[in-house]
Amino acid sequence: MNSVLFLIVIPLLGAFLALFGKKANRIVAILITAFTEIFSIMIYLSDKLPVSVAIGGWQAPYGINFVLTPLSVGFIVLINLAAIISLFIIRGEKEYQFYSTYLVLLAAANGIVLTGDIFNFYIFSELTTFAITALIAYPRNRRSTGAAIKYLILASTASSFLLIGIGVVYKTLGTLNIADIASKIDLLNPLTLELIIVLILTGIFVELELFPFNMWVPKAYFAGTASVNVMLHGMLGTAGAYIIARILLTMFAVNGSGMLVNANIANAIIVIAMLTIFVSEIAAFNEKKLKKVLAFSSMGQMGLIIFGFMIGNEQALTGAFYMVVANFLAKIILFVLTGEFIAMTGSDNWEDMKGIGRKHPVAGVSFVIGSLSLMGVPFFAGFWGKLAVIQGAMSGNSFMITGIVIILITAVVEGVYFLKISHTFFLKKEDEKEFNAKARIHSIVIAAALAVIVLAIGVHPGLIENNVNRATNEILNSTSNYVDVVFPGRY
Amino acid sequence: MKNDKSLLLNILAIAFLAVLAYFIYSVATSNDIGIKVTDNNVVENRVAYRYLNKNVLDENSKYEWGGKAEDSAANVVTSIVADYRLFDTSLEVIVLFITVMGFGLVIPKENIKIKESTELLYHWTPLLMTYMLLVGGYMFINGHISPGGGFPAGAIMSTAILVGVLAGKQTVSHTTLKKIEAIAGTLIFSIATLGFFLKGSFFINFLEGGNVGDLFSAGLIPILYTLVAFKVAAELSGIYFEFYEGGEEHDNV
Amino acid sequence: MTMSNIFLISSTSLIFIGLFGVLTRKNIVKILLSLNIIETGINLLLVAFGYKEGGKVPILTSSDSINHLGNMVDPVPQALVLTSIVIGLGTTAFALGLTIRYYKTHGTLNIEANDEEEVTAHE
Amino acid sequence: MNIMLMLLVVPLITAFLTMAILKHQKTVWTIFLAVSGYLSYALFTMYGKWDLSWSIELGFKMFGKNVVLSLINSPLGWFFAFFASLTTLLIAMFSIAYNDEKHDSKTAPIWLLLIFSNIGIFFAKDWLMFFIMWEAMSTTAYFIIAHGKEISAKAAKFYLSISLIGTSTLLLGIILVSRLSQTFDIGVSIDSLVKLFSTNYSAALLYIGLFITTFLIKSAIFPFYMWPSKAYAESPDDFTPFLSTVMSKYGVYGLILFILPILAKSDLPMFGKISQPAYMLAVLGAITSVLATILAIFQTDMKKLFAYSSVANVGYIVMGLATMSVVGIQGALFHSVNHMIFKTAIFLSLAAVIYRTGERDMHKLGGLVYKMPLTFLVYLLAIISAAGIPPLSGFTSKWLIVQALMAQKMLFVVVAMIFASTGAFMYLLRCLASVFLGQLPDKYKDIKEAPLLMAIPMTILMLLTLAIGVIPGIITKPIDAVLTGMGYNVEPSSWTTVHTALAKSDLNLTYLFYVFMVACVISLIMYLISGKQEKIDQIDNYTAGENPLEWDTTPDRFNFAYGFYQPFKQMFNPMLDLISFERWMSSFGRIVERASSALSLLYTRSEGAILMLYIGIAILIIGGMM
Repeated sequence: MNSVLFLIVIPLLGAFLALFGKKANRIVAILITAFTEIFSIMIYLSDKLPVSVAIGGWQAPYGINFVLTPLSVGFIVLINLAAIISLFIIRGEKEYQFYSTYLVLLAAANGIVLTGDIFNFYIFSELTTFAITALIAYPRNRRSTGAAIKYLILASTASSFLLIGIGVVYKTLGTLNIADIASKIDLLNPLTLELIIVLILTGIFVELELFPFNMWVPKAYFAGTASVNVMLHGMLGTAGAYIIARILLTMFAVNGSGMLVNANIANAIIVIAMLTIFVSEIAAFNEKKLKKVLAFSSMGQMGLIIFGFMIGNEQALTGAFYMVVANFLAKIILFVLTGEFIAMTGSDNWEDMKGIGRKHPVAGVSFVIGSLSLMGVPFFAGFWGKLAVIQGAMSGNSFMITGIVIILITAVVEGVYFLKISHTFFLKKEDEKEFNAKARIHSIVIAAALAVIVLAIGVHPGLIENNVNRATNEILNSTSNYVDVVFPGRY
Repeated sequence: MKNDKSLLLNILAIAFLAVLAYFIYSVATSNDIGIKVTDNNVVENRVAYRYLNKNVLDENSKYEWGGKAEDSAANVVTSIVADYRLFDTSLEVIVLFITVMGFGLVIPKENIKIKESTELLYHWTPLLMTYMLLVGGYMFINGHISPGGGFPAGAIMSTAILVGVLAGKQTVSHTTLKKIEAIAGTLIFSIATLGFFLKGSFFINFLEGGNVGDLFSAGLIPILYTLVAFKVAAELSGIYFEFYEGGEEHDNV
Repeated sequence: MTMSNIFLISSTSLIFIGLFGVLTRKNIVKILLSLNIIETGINLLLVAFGYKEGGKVPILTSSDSINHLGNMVDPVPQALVLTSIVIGLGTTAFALGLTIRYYKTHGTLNIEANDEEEVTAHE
Repeated sequence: MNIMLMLLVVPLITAFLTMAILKHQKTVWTIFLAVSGYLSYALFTMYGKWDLSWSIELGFKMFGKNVVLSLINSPLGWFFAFFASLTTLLIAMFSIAYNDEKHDSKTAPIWLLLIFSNIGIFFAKDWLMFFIMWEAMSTTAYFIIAHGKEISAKAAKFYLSISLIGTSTLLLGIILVSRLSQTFDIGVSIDSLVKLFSTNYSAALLYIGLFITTFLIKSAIFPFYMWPSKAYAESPDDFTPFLSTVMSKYGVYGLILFILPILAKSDLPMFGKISQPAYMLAVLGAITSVLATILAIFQTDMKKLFAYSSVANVGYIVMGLATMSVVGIQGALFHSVNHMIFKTAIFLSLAAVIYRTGERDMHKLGGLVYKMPLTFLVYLLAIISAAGIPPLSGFTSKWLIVQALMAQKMLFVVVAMIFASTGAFMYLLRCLASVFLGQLPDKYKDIKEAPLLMAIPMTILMLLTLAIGVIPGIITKPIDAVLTGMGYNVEPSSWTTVHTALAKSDLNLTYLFYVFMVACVISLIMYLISGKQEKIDQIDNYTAGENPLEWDTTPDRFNFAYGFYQPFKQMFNPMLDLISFERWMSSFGRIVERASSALSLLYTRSEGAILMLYIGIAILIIGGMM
């Protein structure tokens, strides 16, 4: 399984070669991404999982290792899928910097999921930060420059906390390996442990788009082009969901049971998740810029996912993983279509997008399907996640019950704005002018295909049941499924 | 910058720092059981101890000065950076690569004329440059024995080129730098991949190690450091060229 | 007060100063300077974490040094700092490049400048 | 293939099929007619086969076992489903004619989805199926009400927000109840809630309160009585009857399915002869019907008027249910069907008027009896039924409900019911007088009678209401099955006589029919021997020859229909303002909007990004140290 490093090395080699590619860059990027996607699917389907890969021949915890479990490879498959979609919807990005940066982002997103070393994780997360900053800044206008520098400052400040946290971990436990830390976490002094958790969480919450760490999100989504939006959501966001599962629920888990080791912090995170859901859905309600609406909704979904993860029982975890998949698919549909719609109307404002659904009914219906899935309406993938998370939260403490009420209240707000927007596409166009640009068939096909998947999972949740159950099981028994994989025979 | 000093923000900042400070204080003075952050280091419990003893592969192995070891770099920091955790280091290269590329992407392209340098500077620069390049070269070649290594070496070499730029000497062209950068980067990762085909593992030090303390020891480390040094030098020099190279704004502004 | 504590306190102070500056300054360049101060503080902190009273440099200079490996300071934080320095350099370079662009597009270095005044759909 | 499954699959597949051929509007609506015909036929054959069921196991675990979705053919569900599909069939025929180039709403595929969820709701055996279909119904209805029009979208937004509140409470209720019983089965959950009532009264009350809220919202019972006036008025004209007659019954169905058995079986504190929660429900029904009647009287838009009328009628039904007696439930079920029939007739005749004139404001119409006599006749018989005058169907059911209320000695509720019934005359007559009687405006000189395809369903409905009025057994016999299914002991009802709650008040409707026919003949003779009328211009009559345009106003203002019940309006206005739920809703909406703008601004400016980061860290630190 050492060949898994190709997932990192090939994109990076591509990034160097892109300096010289002129017109071929896009094709090369697509080929590389197709390779990583197929390769990761092959790993996922092979029966060699779970396995720990020592890089450079040095065994963990002394060398850096990659841990391939059903969970991590499953996320890799999703991330690469988003990556390949983002390449297909590129519109007019020609310069080599774009492709080079994209390939670095691809490698970093893969690495952030696969790595089993916390410092290596820090480097990968810094790499994603820089890559995302460069991609946001790519249009180089007022909007994107402002968004990029503000994101960079915020992310750097936060990641310095992460670095301090890593330093403290090394100082106290003398190791940097995630599995090693997980198995030694009980030895720590409670307050020192809290210090470590606070420092590391600060570092990762910024990328997780959680309130109040997420001031950059709407700006970044608004400034980025459609393909960058898909990357931000599909690659960074999905990797973020994995990070919670790995860092919070494996590294800081009590006896590998998927419960955060410090119950007070767990409650604080639930409060933060609730705040995120509430703030983002309320903020999206009156927002006129479609991309910002989707950005707010992304934050809200992330809050919901983290809420599910923090509850910690099997039901809620299953729900959270369903939510990850559903949010991943549905939001990509919306971002792909939003890019097309903005290009067609030349306006960011959804109120100007009347008549698109009448002109392109397939696109309009796909958008409706995506938004219904995000709302958690039955027959769409999001429903099962939401149902299971709420069901799981019922058996929790009072924080979690409050969380349910907040989820249900915001569901109303979310439903109103999403359906309001969806319906706008089906209104009659006021002026008889033609649209500025034509919708591209392949974008609509991608959106429609994803919509069909969303529908299929919604009607028959058993389609991904096995995968989700594997993931849930891995989190719930992380000692045998993660630590034992890295250090066979330690327990 | 009218409102550069906002009282409210200052108060909030101090309040936050006070919370943080109190938190750190209570962490430091906590009396609960368990390992505390303020405890003294016990090096034997750490991964570092195995690095120092160079017995990661075989716990009972011992090595001697001038003898063979699993990693024969005399500088233990180097052996960590460029061997045990080589993967991190190669990613560092990518960090530099992407930030410099991002810099080149966002920097406005304007024609900035450099002031004519004085005669003295113009003529003495080559001497200075040669000296600096020599120091840089020494550093990356000896990175595994003494303090130094690819990154500082690259920085010194790029300073040499900067001096050249300031003196008005066009030593290398921007395209050449780009090529060096790409070739060095490709080579680093090709060597990493070569390890997979030779020994079945990426980023493996597959060359015969040599003896601890020798110049020709530590296997791939000097080679990798050389590549890193060239890449860093090319990238950092690229930054200076981005400033002074005029040209068209990119077409999709 | 031991050397170790002096290192820890001074590095924490540096970090605090940086954190204060990042929040209270409006000028992007000043914010970046504050970030660099944090950066330096962290590097010092990491090295201090590996510090040992009377420790030696972790470089094997002679056959004698192999017998005193236990006296050496922890080399891992130093390796980490090496990486952290490079990342800090990258951040600074990239952010300064963005700042130059920011000045061109916004006409100011104030971080509070509105990003959306010239609303142009670029897609 | 299982017939229960077919009921779901046929509308679903045709929905997707019709989406593909949406351009051929007539074909689409013909398919729609065929599907509703098939459903009606299939449901008809299912009568009596109470062991039909269908279930599917999904690969999704809850409570430790895989989730099962199941359908079952129960008498109660059948009763609602059958009459709903019959109504749909008639509306579908009307729709073929109605949806021409000018009135093209393009909603047929979504409507088919709505019918799909409709069947699912009525036959659901477990809560999950019920919820899935319920939410599908809510969202699909939004798209039909909005149907691509800006003004409708605003009304639909109002509907949507209140309806989503309903689904949220339903979801919460379902999760709580199924956690209690560790399964989603509805029957089991009734038992476990009955048990909970004996152990923890307030918790049980909260649980059923959540369900009741949902059902009240969907049936537009006080305090949620406001949304129909907006949603009904702006939805497509041929959809309004479905919305008003079928969709307002979901809540009623839910109450009968879940709330009544619990209230009947639990040991609850009593208030008079019935339990407190049931009395509360009755009072809500009473308030609804009184308020809605008052509001209906003041509407100038005829669709809004009948929207409130629908609300009032559902109020009667809830009152009947709340008596918890056999006669009351019988009356409620009977009135549900009656309401479906006469309200469909009314809305269809109004749709025919709108189809021909394009006008919804009553004071701009008038005298249409001369141009559209059949439509007038349908409307006339329908409102007679609605007003509860024998021998038409509405009388019987109202009679049953009043009897049941009297028998339970619910005095306040009876008074409210009679007040509302009387008030109903006022608004029914207002519309009759303004739209069909009076003088025909000049611009409508050339309009024609409704087309044949519209006339057929309208005539059928007219005959149905007459037939049910004379032979109530058509409805009471299935109701017997329903009541038996619910565990009540009932004697088989006869075809023409209804048994009521009070002694010696049994009613043979054949005699009543004869009496009514005699009265009709007499009034016909009186009409024939009365003198001829003289026609003068309407405006001259009201303004004494002045030209209203000279005073900057329009002639409409002086139509007698404009301020029809002005004095009453002044009387009730202060009260109506006070309890206007709509105002609360919109002020709440404004608050949300303001909060939204503020938050959005925070994110746009974002100079506080670092500050927020620090606040977040502080939350983590303080939260951890607590």
